[in-house]
Amino acid sequence: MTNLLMPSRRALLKGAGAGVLAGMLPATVGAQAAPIKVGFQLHRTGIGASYGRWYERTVTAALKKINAEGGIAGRPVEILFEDDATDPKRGAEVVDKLTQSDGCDVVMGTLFSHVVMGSAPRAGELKVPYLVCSEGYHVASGALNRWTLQPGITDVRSQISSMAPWVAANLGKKVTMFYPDYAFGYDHRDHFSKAIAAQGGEMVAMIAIPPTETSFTRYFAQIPADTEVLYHVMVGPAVLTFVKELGEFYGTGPKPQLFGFVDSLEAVDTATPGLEFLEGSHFWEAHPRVKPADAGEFEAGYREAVGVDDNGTSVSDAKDVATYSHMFSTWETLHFLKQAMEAAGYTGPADRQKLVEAMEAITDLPYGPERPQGAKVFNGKTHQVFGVQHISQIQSGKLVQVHTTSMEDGMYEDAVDYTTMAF
Amino acid sequence: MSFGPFLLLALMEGLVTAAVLALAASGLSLVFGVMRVVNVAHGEFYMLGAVIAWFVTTLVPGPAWAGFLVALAVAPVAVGALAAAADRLVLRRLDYDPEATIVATIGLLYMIQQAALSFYGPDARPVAAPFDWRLQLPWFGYSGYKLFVVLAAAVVLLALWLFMTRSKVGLVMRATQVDRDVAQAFGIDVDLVYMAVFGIGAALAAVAAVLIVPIQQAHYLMGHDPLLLSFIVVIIGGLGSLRGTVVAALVIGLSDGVISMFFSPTLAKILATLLVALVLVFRPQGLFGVRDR
Amino acid sequence: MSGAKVWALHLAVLVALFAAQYLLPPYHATNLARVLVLALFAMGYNLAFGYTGLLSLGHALFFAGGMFAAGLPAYHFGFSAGPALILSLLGGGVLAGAVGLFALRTAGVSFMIVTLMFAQAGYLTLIYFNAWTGGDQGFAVPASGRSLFGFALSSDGPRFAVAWGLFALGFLVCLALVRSRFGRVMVAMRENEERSRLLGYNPFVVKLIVLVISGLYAGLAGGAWALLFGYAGASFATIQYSILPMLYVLLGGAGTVAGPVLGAALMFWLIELASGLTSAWLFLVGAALVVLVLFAPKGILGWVREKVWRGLP
Amino acid sequence: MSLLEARGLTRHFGGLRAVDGVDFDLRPGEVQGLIGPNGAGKTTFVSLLSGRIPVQSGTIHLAGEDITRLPAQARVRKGLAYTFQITSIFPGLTVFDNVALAVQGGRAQIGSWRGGGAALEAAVAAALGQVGMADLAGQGAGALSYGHQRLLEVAMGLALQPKVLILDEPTQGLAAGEIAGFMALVRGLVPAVSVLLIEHNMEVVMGVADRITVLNFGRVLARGTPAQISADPAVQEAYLGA
Repeated sequence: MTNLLMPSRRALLKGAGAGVLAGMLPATVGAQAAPIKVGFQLHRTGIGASYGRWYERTVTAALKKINAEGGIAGRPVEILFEDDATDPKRGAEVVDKLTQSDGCDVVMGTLFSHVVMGSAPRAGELKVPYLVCSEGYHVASGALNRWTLQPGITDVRSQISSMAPWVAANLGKKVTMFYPDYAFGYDHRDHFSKAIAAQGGEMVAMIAIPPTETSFTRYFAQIPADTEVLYHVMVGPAVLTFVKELGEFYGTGPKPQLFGFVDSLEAVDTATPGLEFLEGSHFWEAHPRVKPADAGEFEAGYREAVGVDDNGTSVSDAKDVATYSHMFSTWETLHFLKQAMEAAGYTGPADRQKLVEAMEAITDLPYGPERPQGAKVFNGKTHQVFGVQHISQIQSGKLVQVHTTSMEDGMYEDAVDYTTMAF
Repeated sequence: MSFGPFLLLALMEGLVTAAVLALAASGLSLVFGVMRVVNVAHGEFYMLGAVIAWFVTTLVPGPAWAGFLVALAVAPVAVGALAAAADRLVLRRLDYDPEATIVATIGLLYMIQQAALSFYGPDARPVAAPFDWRLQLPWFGYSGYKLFVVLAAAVVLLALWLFMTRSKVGLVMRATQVDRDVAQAFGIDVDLVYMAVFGIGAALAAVAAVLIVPIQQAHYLMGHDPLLLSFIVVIIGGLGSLRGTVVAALVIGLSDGVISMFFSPTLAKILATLLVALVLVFRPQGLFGVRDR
Repeated sequence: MSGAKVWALHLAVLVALFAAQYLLPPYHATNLARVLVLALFAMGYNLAFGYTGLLSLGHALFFAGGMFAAGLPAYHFGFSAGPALILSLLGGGVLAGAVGLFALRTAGVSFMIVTLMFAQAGYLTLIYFNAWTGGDQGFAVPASGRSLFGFALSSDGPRFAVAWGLFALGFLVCLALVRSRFGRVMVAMRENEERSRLLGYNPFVVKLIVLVISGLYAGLAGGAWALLFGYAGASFATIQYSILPMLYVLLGGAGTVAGPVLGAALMFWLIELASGLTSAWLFLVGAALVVLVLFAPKGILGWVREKVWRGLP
Repeated sequence: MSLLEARGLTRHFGGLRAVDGVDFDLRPGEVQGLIGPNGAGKTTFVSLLSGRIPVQSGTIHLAGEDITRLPAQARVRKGLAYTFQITSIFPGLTVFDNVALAVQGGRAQIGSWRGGGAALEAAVAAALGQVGMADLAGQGAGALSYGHQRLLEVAMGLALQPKVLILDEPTQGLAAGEIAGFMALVRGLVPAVSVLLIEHNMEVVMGVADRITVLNFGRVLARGTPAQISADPAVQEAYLGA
């Protein structure tokens, strides 16, 4: 809970940056070195605000870590947050403001795909690297430009493709899909249908729910009786209603297997009354919210830095559930930026093109403290990163990881080669 | 699912939608009917009611119904007081000028939304229903609380109707609605009536929210849809006609439910929206309104 | 009020706006281009609402109609900016005419709700045909569509010039229109519709013409937005974009020629200022609106007209 | 021959026969009075003539042309003008603009698209001159005195340059001195314009009308010269009975 009229975070973090400069940095960072400014396009208000809060928290932790380890190429790093109200029009204005008015070297952080789509053209015009944390298939599909990259999170197309084999093998082959009637849903609609068909399965119904819908029961009657798997990817504030109503609808009677994307439950406690219906059902997770027994060696350090406990809730408030499967992308993106800037010998805005070229040259991204979600491969042609995915089952109200995909499950042929485009 | 149960489900859903619409619109019907001002912040009063319900049910120990009852008492009082203060401090000074009121209530909307975001946060949070009961039919299950909402809507609207027609305060309000100047000439303190109407209208929105929030979630942006839908219901019903509001809610709710049986969801929404628009086009005074001049 | 003085004053406003691009830092010059396009939209709204008394909540439909009428052919069929802009003009005008044919059978709050519902249906239609429109995510307009007479609209100079040019055109047409014989009839509709009928005017026809003109403005503004800023999306068809021009007009002064641009600029830089001061910027903007309206309930130029210069058009 | 002719004009509201088969003729160049007790159907009758209310049955002809189904604004353009009983002006506009609206909207459609021009200004000045308000052109109409607003209403009727002018209770609320001037004004209009005058003030009617039609219960009770009407026992009974 923030104070109603607290000073803006941008002001605060500038202050914090100064503190870091004064006290915490190793001697290699000269006090005279001008900081690298990273503009962060933040969903602080609007429909994406739940995610925005955790994005801010995670990237701030990453910033602290990077500065404590000497910054980027010996220069301290500063992040300037600017609210885009989760609106594409304001998004473009924010890219403009961060770049032109605040003098940021790069802009990063956007989640919602319509904001990405609205902002990317402006980033291209300003020729500023724009690193999105959105998981949309808009980057690798070729819809954007040379300046827009997604180096911190695997896109939905890849996530979905890697789920299909497991779903077909373990849950069933006749799938009914509920998806929101907007871009995030379309990625699922288009790519899961193909992926499940490749496994010998089929979609028996695809039901698109219009935005702003608050009640869903009436649509459940459209679920065909021979459905084996109910695939749901709803997002937004009405998600809980969706799941609760599904539970009321099926009740104690026979029901299909449920498979969902955890996007439905990001920032939501899986033990919430009314969600008992989800017990035993499966979810995609990019980064398991509840720390698995076989978690990698860097998992604990990441959780501590961000302030998240082993259940994926805030250490200061056990009711405050993280958007765990998405927020790591801001951490990894900032580290990716550091790696690329150091490789490019980046000194200032004049080197922005060199910076993008350096990013495009990166391929292997091994597991490490800078990549707590796991090892990744970056495709410089499509500007998209690829990593492993997880499937978790709700057991006793908790998400328990039951399967991890291979990187190859999520690969698909390139749809674009940005490196051939002009800057 | 075969047609019969399908239709039954659609009708039940339509009835619940109608109850939600009628509840959300009741306060606006009062405010719009008596004061003839467009209160853009009405949906935010609704949202505040839901958010207060969350705080109250979280704080009050004991069974779910205890917190629910406390919320049902606290939320309308708090929200009503806030609205009355807004009337006194802002709207009265604008002399309820229709255009200035729109700008002022847009300002209020921003302020309330930001306050909710700052103090309550951006997450959607569930409020437990006062009781946990599920109706299991042979074909599908249904929430017992949803059916309770239909009943509650009937009770609230009946109470409002009795209040407006049988009580002295209600009479004074109706007199003011018919003719402000004449009411003033008869010694009615019109300023006080307006403040009371604005406060009661907001309190009704809060009551509606407390009743509805267990089947939805409390979220700081949740006021947007109820505002639009309430306006539509109130206008279709005919300004200031409580009976019209109820009928309009039923018409919109049931047609929404039944249309959603036959088309894909988004297409169904498009058709339902156009249908409602055309009702107004061919009956501009609403279902139960009197044509102005 | 002498006509020459009025024209001189409004031309001076245009010159000042043009000069501002050289005086402002680049970031704010771009913002001014945004404000000018939004002001074009708001001027159209003002013709319907401020002058003729048509309180519409459906103008987002006309704006988005223009945006997609320009954007879709540019995206799918490689249209360049010139034809696309003409299509946006048509898109806004045709939609406004179609909506008007139905909605103008109603008046007052019913008109408000009917236009709102048509716009809502339009928004859902954009979502429904997402295979073409991209739905809420929309699409980036390709460079080929952002070229006008060989100039790339993605660069600052041509973008500002086009934004200013379209605004200036709309501004002067608006001034000429409201001072014309038809402008007098528009105000007559707002002031007393029944009387104007008994003076030989057909209110339905007059209001339909005004709504179409208003739709032309909104459509052109929507098309200009898509081409100048490179993006078209369904979020521009939401109710928010019907309320914005109303807010601009009410803040600047309903029924004044320069009110919309003043209101749009004020609102834009108010948000800009507030979001720089606090993360709770929305609260500050809300409070500022309340204070502004208490100080000038008829908008800023409405206040000027009341207290300073009665003849302000 | 008659300039304005109604045959079997009928309008019922539910069970109320507001106008019930009225035949009516207005001759060129005459001032005809229309009187009757309250509720006799006078206002409904002229509303049918002017087109404000649709006709249920019967016909209306203006200068031989059937205008029964024409909307009000089209009748105005054909030369049938109506001034309101309750003052109905454009309070937010100047006196000049009020009259200019009539000038450019009426039968002659005077004025350029730019909304000004010498012809328009001359026509406005002429209409205002006729009612003696030439010096008030620049004033806001909403700020005028009640009497001036009534006269403005008449000026707007005149500015339409009608063939037939229907004046609905024009002297209501006027001071005695103003009434005398008004009577002179009406007499001065003929024979260029034919006038149908609905009036409560008997002195005015008797003073200016060439002929008088009396309505009662939606039907024509009597018709004749002022002298004939004042001597008619049926009329006396209707007024006394009412």
